[in-house]
Amino acid sequence: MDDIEGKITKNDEVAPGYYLLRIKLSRPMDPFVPGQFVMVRIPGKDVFLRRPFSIYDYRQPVLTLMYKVVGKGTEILSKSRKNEKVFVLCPLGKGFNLRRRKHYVVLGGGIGIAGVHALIRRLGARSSVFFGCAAKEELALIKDLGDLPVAASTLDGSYGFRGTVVELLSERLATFRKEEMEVLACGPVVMLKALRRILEKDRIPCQVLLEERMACGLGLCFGCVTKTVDEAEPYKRVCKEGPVFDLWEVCL
Amino acid sequence: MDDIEGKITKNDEVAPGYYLLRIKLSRPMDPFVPGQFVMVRIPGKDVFLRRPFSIYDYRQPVLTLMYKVVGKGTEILSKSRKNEKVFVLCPLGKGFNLRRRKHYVVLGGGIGIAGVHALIRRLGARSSVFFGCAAKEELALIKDLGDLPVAASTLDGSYGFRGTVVELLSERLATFRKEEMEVLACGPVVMLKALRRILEKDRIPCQVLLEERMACGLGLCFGCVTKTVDEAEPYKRVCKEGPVFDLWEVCL
Amino acid sequence: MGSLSVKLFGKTLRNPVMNASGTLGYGREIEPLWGIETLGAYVTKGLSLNPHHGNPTPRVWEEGRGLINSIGLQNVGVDRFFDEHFPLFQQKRTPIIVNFFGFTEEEYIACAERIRPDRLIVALEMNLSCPNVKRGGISFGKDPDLVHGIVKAVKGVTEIPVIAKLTPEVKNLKEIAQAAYEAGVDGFTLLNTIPAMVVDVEKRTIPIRGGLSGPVLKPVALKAVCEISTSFPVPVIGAGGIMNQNDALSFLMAGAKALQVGTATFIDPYAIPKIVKGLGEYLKRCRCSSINAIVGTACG
Amino acid sequence: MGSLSVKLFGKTLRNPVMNASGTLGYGREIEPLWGIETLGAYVTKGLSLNPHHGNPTPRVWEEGRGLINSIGLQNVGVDRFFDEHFPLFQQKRTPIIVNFFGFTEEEYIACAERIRPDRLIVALEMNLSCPNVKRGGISFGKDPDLVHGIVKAVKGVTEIPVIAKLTPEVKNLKEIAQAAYEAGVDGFTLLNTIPAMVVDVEKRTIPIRGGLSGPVLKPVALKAVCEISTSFPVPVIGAGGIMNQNDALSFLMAGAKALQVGTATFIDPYAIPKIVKGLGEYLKRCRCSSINAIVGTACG
Ligand SMILES: Cc1cc2nc3c(=O)[nH]c(=O)nc-3n(C[C@H](O)[C@H](O)[C@H](O)COP(=O)(O)OP(=O)(O)OC[C@H]3O[C@@H](n4cnc5c(N)ncnc54)[C@H](O)[C@@H]3O)c2cc1C
Ligand SMILES: Cc1cc2nc3c(=O)[nH]c(=O)nc-3n(C[C@H](O)[C@H](O)[C@H](O)COP(=O)(O)OP(=O)(O)OC[C@H]3O[C@@H](n4cnc5c(N)ncnc54)[C@H](O)[C@@H]3O)c2cc1C
Ligand SMILES: Cc1cc2nc3c(=O)[nH]c(=O)nc-3n(C[C@H](O)[C@H](O)[C@H](O)COP(=O)(O)O)c2cc1C
Ligand SMILES: Cc1cc2nc3c(=O)[nH]c(=O)nc-3n(C[C@H](O)[C@H](O)[C@H](O)COP(=O)(O)O)c2cc1C
Ligand code: FES
Ligand code: FES
Repeated sequence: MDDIEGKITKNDEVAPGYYLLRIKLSRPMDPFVPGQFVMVRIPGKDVFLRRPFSIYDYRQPVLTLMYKVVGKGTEILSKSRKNEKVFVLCPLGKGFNLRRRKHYVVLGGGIGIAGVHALIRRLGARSSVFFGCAAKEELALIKDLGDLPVAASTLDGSYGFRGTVVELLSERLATFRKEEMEVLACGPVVMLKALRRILEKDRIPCQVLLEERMACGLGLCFGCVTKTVDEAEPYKRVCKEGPVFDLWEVCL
Repeated sequence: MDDIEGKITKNDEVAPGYYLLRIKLSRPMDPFVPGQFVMVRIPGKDVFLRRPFSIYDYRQPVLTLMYKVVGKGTEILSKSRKNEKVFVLCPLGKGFNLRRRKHYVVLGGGIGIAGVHALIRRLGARSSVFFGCAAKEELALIKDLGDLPVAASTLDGSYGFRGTVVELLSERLATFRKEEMEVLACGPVVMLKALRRILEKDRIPCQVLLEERMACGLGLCFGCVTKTVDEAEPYKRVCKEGPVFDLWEVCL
Repeated sequence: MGSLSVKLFGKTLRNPVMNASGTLGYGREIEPLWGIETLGAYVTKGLSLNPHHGNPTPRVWEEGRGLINSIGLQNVGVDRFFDEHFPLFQQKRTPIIVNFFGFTEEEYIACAERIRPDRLIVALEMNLSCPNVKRGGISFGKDPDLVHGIVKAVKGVTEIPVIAKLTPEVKNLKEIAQAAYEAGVDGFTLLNTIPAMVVDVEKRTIPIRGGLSGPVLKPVALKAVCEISTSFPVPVIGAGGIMNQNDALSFLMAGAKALQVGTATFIDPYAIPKIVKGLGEYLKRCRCSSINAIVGTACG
Repeated sequence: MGSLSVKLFGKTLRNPVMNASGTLGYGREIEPLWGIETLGAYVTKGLSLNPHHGNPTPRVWEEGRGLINSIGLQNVGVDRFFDEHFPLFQQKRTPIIVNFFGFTEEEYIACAERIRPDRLIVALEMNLSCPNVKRGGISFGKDPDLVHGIVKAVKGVTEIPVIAKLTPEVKNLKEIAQAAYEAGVDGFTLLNTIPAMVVDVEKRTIPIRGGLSGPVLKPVALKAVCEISTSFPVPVIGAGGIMNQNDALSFLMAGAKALQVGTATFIDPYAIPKIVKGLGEYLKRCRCSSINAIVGTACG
């Protein structure tokens, strides 16, 4: 874990409001587990706190992030130019635990795909990938996965299945062997809640990557907690005990 | 008086630590009196308050300022590039009163020359100009006055008279007709105090351009006062009642 | 089209935007840029019974996105204000709020007595909290009993509504407000500046001690406005770091019936007219019939 | 070569730089980046007799160059701290200051009693001013009598030096400090966060109410440090927006014997080691024999 200086080598809009950011790190990052994240100091002085982003890809010396513009920080980041310097605190948190199953079902909802991209790459043939988004313009988010089969859904039906990615999975669920599978998911809270509903009956194992506002990303401030079923200590830090949690242990 | 948007067309270091800044105004500035100043909003967000600078020159649409890097604001200004936008509140304050005399002796000490440059240009042959600085490198500050005779002094004697500009004036004072002259000066407080000492005996009329930290530049905040001999209301606003004051009415 | 007008102490103001005391001179100084009739009401520079010279320089200092001032309440005195400056407001039919202070209870009372009711005078704003001037070390805003006494005394000598302008006393704010309320105060202005200081590390000196204003105050002032506006049934005027339309809306939604813009004017002398315009556009956009409809909507 | 070591309550710290309570977790979390032995002393997260769960999210919010937090004092309780986390400090021989709080006088006392003297424990730091937690609406730091009572009671049950950590009570600060001093307090930490709030103008909601920290606090904290350090003959520890070496020097020159760095660590996790290094370089540059020589030089 380290705070590494980097230089932006690419910051392109890949779909409306979505960007792919490549940062050339001045030092190698420690080995990472998919699901881990970084804290980026946004160039300029208008953004005070760092912002968390999943490790989308890392091939020394290039760290790739994918982000959606949702507020001030990502807005300013989207205007950063090539060669600008950034500081990246990385790798952080606890990634997906991949020692358990033979078959993984991976779900990415919208920009949530950024949280599972490195995971999908690492799992290769061991996984079935589901991606849901609003409309076909956002399919650009999975362009990098071109060589892998991805089942896609769009809310407006402009591509693939019409509906949410969880509805799509729900249709296919019967085709998987429940005893051998585990679901790994990242996406908006509504998606994770819907996922919970369809997995509840069989209590299929599931790990989810959660997001929370963060100040430090290091477990120092206890600002980024999520509520869990642990009665003695319900609030766990997303940045330290997470961002990946067992779906059945969190209260969404 | 207006807050005019402008674009930097030139920002060059003319002597070590001294810059000439040209701003192309998007609208004409009201007619100005030499000694008046402007409040510049420094590009970027690191400088909160505007900074006051004398009008060095104005030929529609180009406003020229000359400044010395002394702190955070001028440091950042010196790094502003061509085509950056600036807002300029102008023209402000009360300039030199030029209806009184036939012969003016104009003194500029160091960057104080910026405060009397437009004045010298306007007076032309009606004035004798004295300029004092530390060393010959700073003679670049009067390069623009190349066509006019300027008596110069340097503290280190590297050019012209060795000593202060007031010492130089003091040597020449006898050659002027005291009844007809008036001194107009801008420079550091020590210079103005020395000037006061040599003019005191004959109480030669003298106007001085004073500097003070400012917040508004408009007379709104009463932050920029200077102490005067007026017992009822000793503190006068440099930005409103000044920046030009009668030397014999202020308490330096 | 939505209306920006607000009713304050029985008088109708054309909009809820005022300047903050001490940040728009005597009013006339801004006239070369925009007319003071743009304001919902003009708040006077702090006035006192007798003129005050104020503090030596430096009186202003930049600290991050904040301003520290140590003006020391320089003013021409209440009589000269009405002789020399009030006519402009009469001519322009611009309502005014008279901010005033004293160094003794007697001075407060005598100053308030001097101000005769006028249809343009909306209220007297008592500056209970001037951290810059330390005469005898007393600050009226410090002690609930002192506040109660002084507000009651002032209320006793004037028919003009009286506003208490409070300092960010943080934990005691409500207690102080309660004391003023029980003494019959008609409204509150929140907040004044926070005491602050700068160290010059090179010279190892303290170039300035004074009151901190500007954006850094905003989250603190919002908290105070929400707290006081939900606790007392009198209008609250919000102040502290209002720089733009969005900040203005924040204060209104936090419960302020009207606003005061101070430091922003130094950064952008057109901040006030821009905010007035921005609020009008906001009403149009959200199809609100009146600015009053959003007051307190976030802090119920 | 100048020495950074300072003596606090009879113990020698290798430098005057500490973390601020609640901003360096339980200490171990920073170890992947730098060793906690870098600190002059580690200040614990606020501890209480029983564990506390804290507040729901959002708990942190950016506001300009400030941070608003509403952690709500989540902690494992004093016993688990000493069982699970203290051994690290013993192993690394790092002095600690135990920050603690309670919701009743009894809880303060019981918590303080639990902490046995140890050569690594420099002091107990009483958090008298937590604006986030409102049990029964009482805040101990509010009232001089309450402060006097609670400090005296805690002093009665422990031999460890006791520090009172105060909130920016602005005008009452000295009065509160006086009460703590008369009750036998051994030092002060200034300041805690300032109550603040955010309005979401789009949603017309208040996403967070909490304590404001970071650079915006600095000029306010400097003022408090200068005021209290010149009024009482006990050490003052400065906190509030210390981001770099220059800020650290400002606090030392304003009269702080030691420093706490909080929010800065979130922006730059190496802020603390950089400040320690920077102070060392400063001593070299100014040829001072000891950091103590600059304490209070601006505010005499
Ligand atoms: C572990 C982790 C990994 C993440 N990975 C990615 C990623 O790979 N790509 C990506 O685009 N985003 C990711 N996010 C979310 C990203 O951090 C936020 O979108 C970003 O911080 C918003 O900053 P802002 O200044 O633009 O928004 P703000 O102006 O701060 O807020 C705008 C909106 O964004 C939401 N928001 C703010 N902060 C967060 C946050 N930390 N998490 C979730 N929502 C937030 C707010 O609720 C608000 O609605 C991740 C978050 C976490 C915690
Ligand atoms: C009417 C007027 C006209 C001026 N004309 C010019 C000019 O033509 N060219 C020029 O270079 N400078 C001029 N100045 C001075 C200029 O405003 C300051 O040098 C500038 O504001 C410093 O800003 P800073 O952020 O770099 O310095 P800061 O970091 O704010 O301060 C650094 C140093 O500059 C001094 N200083 C700060 N503000 C002022 C101020 N307003 N006046 C004087 N000293 C100050 C401080 O005492 C300090 O020592 C003028 C000032 C006034 C009032
Ligand atoms: C230069 C200056 C002078 C001020 N003078 C007064 C005053 O005379 N009386 C008063 O009650 N408040 C005075 N204030 C406080 C402001 O009225 C206002 O409460 C404070 O600045 C917060 O608002 P702002 O952040 O918008 O500036 C003054 C503030 C400044 C910056
Ligand atoms: C996330 C966070 C948690 C905090 N927790 C505590 C705490 O438990 N006890 C306490 O006394 N102060 C607490 N504080 C206040 C800090 O110790 C410090 O006084 C304040 O943040 C000012 O310093 P800074 O500006 O350097 O952050 C906390 C501050 C933050 C930002
Ligand atoms: S962001 Fe600070 S503990 Fe997680
Ligand atoms: S700078 Fe505000 S009155 Fe002169």
